[in-house]
Amino acid sequence: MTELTLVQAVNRGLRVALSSDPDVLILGEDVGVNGGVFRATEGLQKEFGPERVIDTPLSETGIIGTAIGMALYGLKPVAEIQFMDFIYPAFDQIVSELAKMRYRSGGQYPCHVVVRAPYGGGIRGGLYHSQSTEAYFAHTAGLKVVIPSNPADAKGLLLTAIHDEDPVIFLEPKRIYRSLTGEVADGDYRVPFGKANVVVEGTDVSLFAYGAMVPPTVEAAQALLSEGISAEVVDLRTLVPLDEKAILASVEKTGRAVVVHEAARFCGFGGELSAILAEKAFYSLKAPIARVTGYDTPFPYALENSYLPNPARIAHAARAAARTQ
Amino acid sequence: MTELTLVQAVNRGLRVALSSDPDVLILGEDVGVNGGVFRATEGLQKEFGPERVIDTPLSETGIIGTAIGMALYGLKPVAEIQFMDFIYPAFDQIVSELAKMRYRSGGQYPCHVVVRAPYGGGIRGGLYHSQSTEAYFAHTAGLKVVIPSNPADAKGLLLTAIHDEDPVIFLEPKRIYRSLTGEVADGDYRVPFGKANVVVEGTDVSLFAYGAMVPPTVEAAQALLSEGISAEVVDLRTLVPLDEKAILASVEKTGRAVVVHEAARFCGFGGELSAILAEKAFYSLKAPIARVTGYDTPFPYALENSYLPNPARIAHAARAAARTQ
Amino acid sequence: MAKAATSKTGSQGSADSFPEDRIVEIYRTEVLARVMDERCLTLQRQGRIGFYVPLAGQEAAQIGSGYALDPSDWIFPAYRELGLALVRGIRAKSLIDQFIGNSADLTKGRQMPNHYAFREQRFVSASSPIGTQITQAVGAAMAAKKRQDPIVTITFFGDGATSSNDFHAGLNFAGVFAAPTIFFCQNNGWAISLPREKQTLSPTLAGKADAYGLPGVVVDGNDVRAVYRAVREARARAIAGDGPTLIEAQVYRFGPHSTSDDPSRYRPEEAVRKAREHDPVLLLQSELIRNRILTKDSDSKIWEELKAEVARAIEAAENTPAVEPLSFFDDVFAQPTPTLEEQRASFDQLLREGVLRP
Amino acid sequence: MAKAATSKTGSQGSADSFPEDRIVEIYRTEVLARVMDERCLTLQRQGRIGFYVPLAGQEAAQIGSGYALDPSDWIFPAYRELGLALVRGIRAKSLIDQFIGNSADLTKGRQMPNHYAFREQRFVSASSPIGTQITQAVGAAMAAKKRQDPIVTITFFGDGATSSNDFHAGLNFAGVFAAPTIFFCQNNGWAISLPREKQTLSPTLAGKADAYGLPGVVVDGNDVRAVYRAVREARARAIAGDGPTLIEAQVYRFGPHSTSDDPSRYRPEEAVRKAREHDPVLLLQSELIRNRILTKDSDSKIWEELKAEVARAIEAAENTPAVEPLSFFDDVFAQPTPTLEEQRASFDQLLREGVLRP
Ligand SMILES: Cc1ncc(C[n+]2csc(CCOP(=O)(O)OP(=O)(O)O)c2C)c(N)n1
Ligand SMILES: Cc1ncc(C[n+]2csc(CCOP(=O)(O)OP(=O)(O)O)c2C)c(N)n1
Ligand SMILES: [Mg+2]
Ligand SMILES: [Mg+2]
Repeated sequence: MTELTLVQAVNRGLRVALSSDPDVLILGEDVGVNGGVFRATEGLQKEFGPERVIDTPLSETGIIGTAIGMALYGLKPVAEIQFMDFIYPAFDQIVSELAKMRYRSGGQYPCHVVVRAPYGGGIRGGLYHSQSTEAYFAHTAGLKVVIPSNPADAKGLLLTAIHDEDPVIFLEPKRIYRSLTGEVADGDYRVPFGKANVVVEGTDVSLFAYGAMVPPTVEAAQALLSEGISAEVVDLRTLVPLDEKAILASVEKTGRAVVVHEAARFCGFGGELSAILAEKAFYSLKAPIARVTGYDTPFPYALENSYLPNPARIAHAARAAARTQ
Repeated sequence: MTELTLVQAVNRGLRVALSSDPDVLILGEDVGVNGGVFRATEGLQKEFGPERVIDTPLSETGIIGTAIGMALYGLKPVAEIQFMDFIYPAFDQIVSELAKMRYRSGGQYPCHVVVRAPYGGGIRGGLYHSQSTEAYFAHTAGLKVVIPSNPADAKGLLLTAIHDEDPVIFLEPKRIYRSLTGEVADGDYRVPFGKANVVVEGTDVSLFAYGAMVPPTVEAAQALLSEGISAEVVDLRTLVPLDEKAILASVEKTGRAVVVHEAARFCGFGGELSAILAEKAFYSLKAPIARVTGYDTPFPYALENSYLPNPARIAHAARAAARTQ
Repeated sequence: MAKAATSKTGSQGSADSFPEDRIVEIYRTEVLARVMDERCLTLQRQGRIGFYVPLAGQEAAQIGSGYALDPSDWIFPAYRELGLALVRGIRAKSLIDQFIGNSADLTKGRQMPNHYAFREQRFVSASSPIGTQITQAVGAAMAAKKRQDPIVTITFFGDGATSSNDFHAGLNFAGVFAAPTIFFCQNNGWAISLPREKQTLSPTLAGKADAYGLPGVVVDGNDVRAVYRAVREARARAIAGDGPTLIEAQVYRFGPHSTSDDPSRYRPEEAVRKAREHDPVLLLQSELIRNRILTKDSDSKIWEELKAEVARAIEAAENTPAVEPLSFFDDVFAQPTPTLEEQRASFDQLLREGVLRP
Repeated sequence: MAKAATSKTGSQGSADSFPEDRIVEIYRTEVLARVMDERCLTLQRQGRIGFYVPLAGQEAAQIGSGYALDPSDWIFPAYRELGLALVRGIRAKSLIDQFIGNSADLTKGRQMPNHYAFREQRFVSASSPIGTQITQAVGAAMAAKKRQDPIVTITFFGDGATSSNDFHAGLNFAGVFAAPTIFFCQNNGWAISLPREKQTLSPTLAGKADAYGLPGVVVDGNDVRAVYRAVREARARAIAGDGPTLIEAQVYRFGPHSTSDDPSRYRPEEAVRKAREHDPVLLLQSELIRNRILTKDSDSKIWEELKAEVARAIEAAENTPAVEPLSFFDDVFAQPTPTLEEQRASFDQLLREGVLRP
């Protein structure tokens, strides 16, 4: 066990994978000599060489297109997109090719690429270094979507991703890359996909969150406790596959749900969660389902703290739900 | 008034716009000499010349990027993407640039481009000539998303789109391009954005649909009527802006909702509708909210009729909702 | 520019000579492609298949390059590469199974006609979006190089695809990483209705290779030997570690873009007539007859034989059962997610309750 | 290749001569850029602005091209074009307002520093995604041409951006439509940590113009006159209807990529020291002193004056009120949708109830 930040845990995960499997390689912009703009790949090129930790030209189209070719050939490429905001030049390769390759070839061509990208706000990044567009990917059949919220999960989910058989969009909450640390087991271990984590148990209201929204949601739950409201916090961990069972179990217990994400609300992932609950937990619900999310504007710079959900907003919504009989 | 197909109505709408406003122009692949692969731009290059109806090289990046530049300069470009499935090479320009231009420039640079694209299944188009990914665009702050379901709306909404001040993603249901006709007024007229259309009034259950899903939903309502179930059919017309008022009014009346779309279910537009209802019509709801949608697979070829919602599936879900007390 | 590029090519690469001993086999393959093309256009008109993309005019380009490859090389095709599939030994029946989308179709009825995938023959899954295979071919080549496998990847695309994002990224990456890839552009003069001259101002497409520091070669795509040699040279260079080559095979698309297209809207029949004077299949036919390698009779026999073979393949494919009604839920992931399992079960129940018919 | 391209250029275009009478003004602008650059790096280190992208080393390239333009020409910048903004008459205070994101910032506190938009000065809104401005500049040029406005558009981008999708599409469209556009590539040797040699195998970036049938020119970006002339020539050609030009100005990025970057991780200080021997600002300074246009004293006065000017601008910008707390809801659309109005109202209520602080 070592006390690590989230980005260090990612780095360790990559290192374990590179060490144990010669088919694993990393490619992206500035991932080699520079060690990644967030240092996620620090030291890896030195250790594993420029053939396995590849600095590419400035083209996300090229990064994902070539990663797909490598995967078809049998390697296990881990592609880094410098910021999630810059994934769009590769969107065609991701949604038209990567997501559909196994399906369209009748299962002949599995195509296992891990696409890592830091996502989310809170680092004064403005419109183009802050976005959370996980809903685009969650809506795309054929992609798995993973968002860890702490160092131990980051490493364990990343190792699961790298050894999975399907394409994985692995989104890293850059806001908490360094702002918190946690105990991380050494060596190889796996956190399974499709298993949510009940971070705080509670009985009055269920709060659903993932990635960088987990810490403020836990904080909100703690504040609520002092008011006598027992909130349960469920960290989804993987949006696809989704742990519907855990979600339904929580709401069957509490009867009230608040969905938290920093992405814009309209057509965001929260809509899907609400819809699942409104269909399958209908008879358990005692209050309207609330969403605490980013607003339906592009991501602002100076006022990013107003844009982002925080413990106060989350607690406010949870309180309203909990007080509804 | 003239009896027209939907694609003819689009053609007439474009013609009216080109005739009445010299700033309007059309660009895209095969839109000129060939008149568009669906004939939506038939005859327009002949009438308005190759400077106003422009055949471009094969690059959606180039089509939308240059259209944005034209719009910044003050023109009103209408860009055609040959199939919605091929919009992704332009996704970066659409979500990073078009959607955010007004906002990021503090209102200095409005950027009014209309992006037309045929969407949806039912023409034996397989994975890449069938998709409905309206949710990607509806989730992107700064874009309006319009989907007509009949010839009269197609023309009237298109003219509203071309004279709007914001970027509009205008999705045309190719499956019903020619399969139905309707009376279409001559000349210029506008169907406003943000006003849903109650196509069938009813009291027992609300069916929400748009685009090519409206006809099968109406058919389902008719079938239900013969069983004594009175279904209301609401055609949303524009997903952004959304006519929340009409949606809530309908469910407040019926207490039951079924959302229909052909896009994949997970994180689709239906999730947003469910979420709005689960939050704001919670106390009116008498039954779980059902979604009748495409499945969470890529779009198949041979079995597309199994994939697509049809009157039987819609009626089945509506019946279950209506029978719930 | 193209000249410079061509000379660059000439100076390198140790190509083997054309396999004259296999010329009849090569010709047969071209004829088989032509016969299938004609039959498939008919099948589509009769509603027996839903769609078809013809290749007439591009047989020598495809078959010449196909013969220049090693069976271990990987092919990243577009949607028009039926001739190439035949070189790889893929049977007419397999192709028609795919056109129909029946239970023997290796793409399991999921893709439109012409969007094949034949893993065993290293013929990678084709998709509709233009150009996307180009970067993929580069990535596979980088992978092969990493594993020190002595193979190349080759990717096929059209003149229109040179405007795609993946063309730009693919050639650039291939250059920077010295990937053993061959970029084979079939310039058939048209991207649906857009003529080559309006696709780009560049005098040749091969000349675009310069922008990536790569050699580019123009070849007469109606000359099966010239195509063969160009690909052999490019392959030798790639295998030697000298990196990729862009080949522009100049051909002409005789037929419509696809069965959904009506070329009379944008090009005069006259242009097609002129191009047909250089019909690659007929050129080889008359050469073989002129050189007494074939007689008119033996040639006719070839055509008859292959027509009969195709007719049998069609019959067999049409008698193959349809795909299994629930199969469209498979292969989204290696293992279905709970969400997919639930959707499959609910669909199955709708079938069993008679709400839906398969 | 670059040579051939350059000669193409030489043969066309009637460029006016460099405005020697404005050389001190030009120098002052370079100095102002340098002074601001240094101050802003400090402001960022002190936490008074959140981020900064320095331009040191690129002053002559930006200011030389800026002077070659007409005020009616449209500029499509990337994020490093502070020098260019100064040529357009944008005040230091306006730039610092944007860096702070205060209520006088024309981008209303929505964008990161350096992502300006100055409509009045035809300085179009910059974004972070690399290359996207390139196709936009082409579209605007097509629009100007359609309206028969005698202007050009010019777009600025880096060596890294030549690998972007928009570079490929933009140059190709500009060629096909003879758009009056100038593609101005500031090759500063680096795309963050990737050196120019690993960005592409092409011997020059200007040479990439060939792939689109366009002229390409390499200029010494430290020579303000050479830059001026290249842009004047390209402008004359564009205005004459002869279409676009790609200019590669060879410069060196002296500082970090941005304040988030640590260049010691990927390049030796030695390389920077050598490059600094060709510092464009110091080159012009010593020339002007050598030629007695300035004295050491009058030069020092210029630096002092401009430092004072920048100090005043910073003070004024820091005393400008913050953006209005609800303003981030504006300008999503021309008119807010009901959804946005509701969100704005609910946010306002959270503020008024004290749940949130502004
Ligand atoms: C990204 C994308 N845009 C548009 C299309 C529609 N489309 C299909 S084929 C085609 C023309 C392709 O021309 P070319 O590359 O020359 O190949 P050819 O069909 O001539 O073999 C177009 C525009 C597409 N399939 N993909
Ligand atoms: C599409 C995209 N990918 C990645 C980035 C991250 N990034 C910011 S600047 C930069 C390098 C740009 O290099 P260059 O074009 O040479 O311009 P320079 O910064 O040297 O002026 C990168 C990779 C980005 N902004 N956009
Ligand atoms: Mg072609
Ligand atoms: Mg650079």
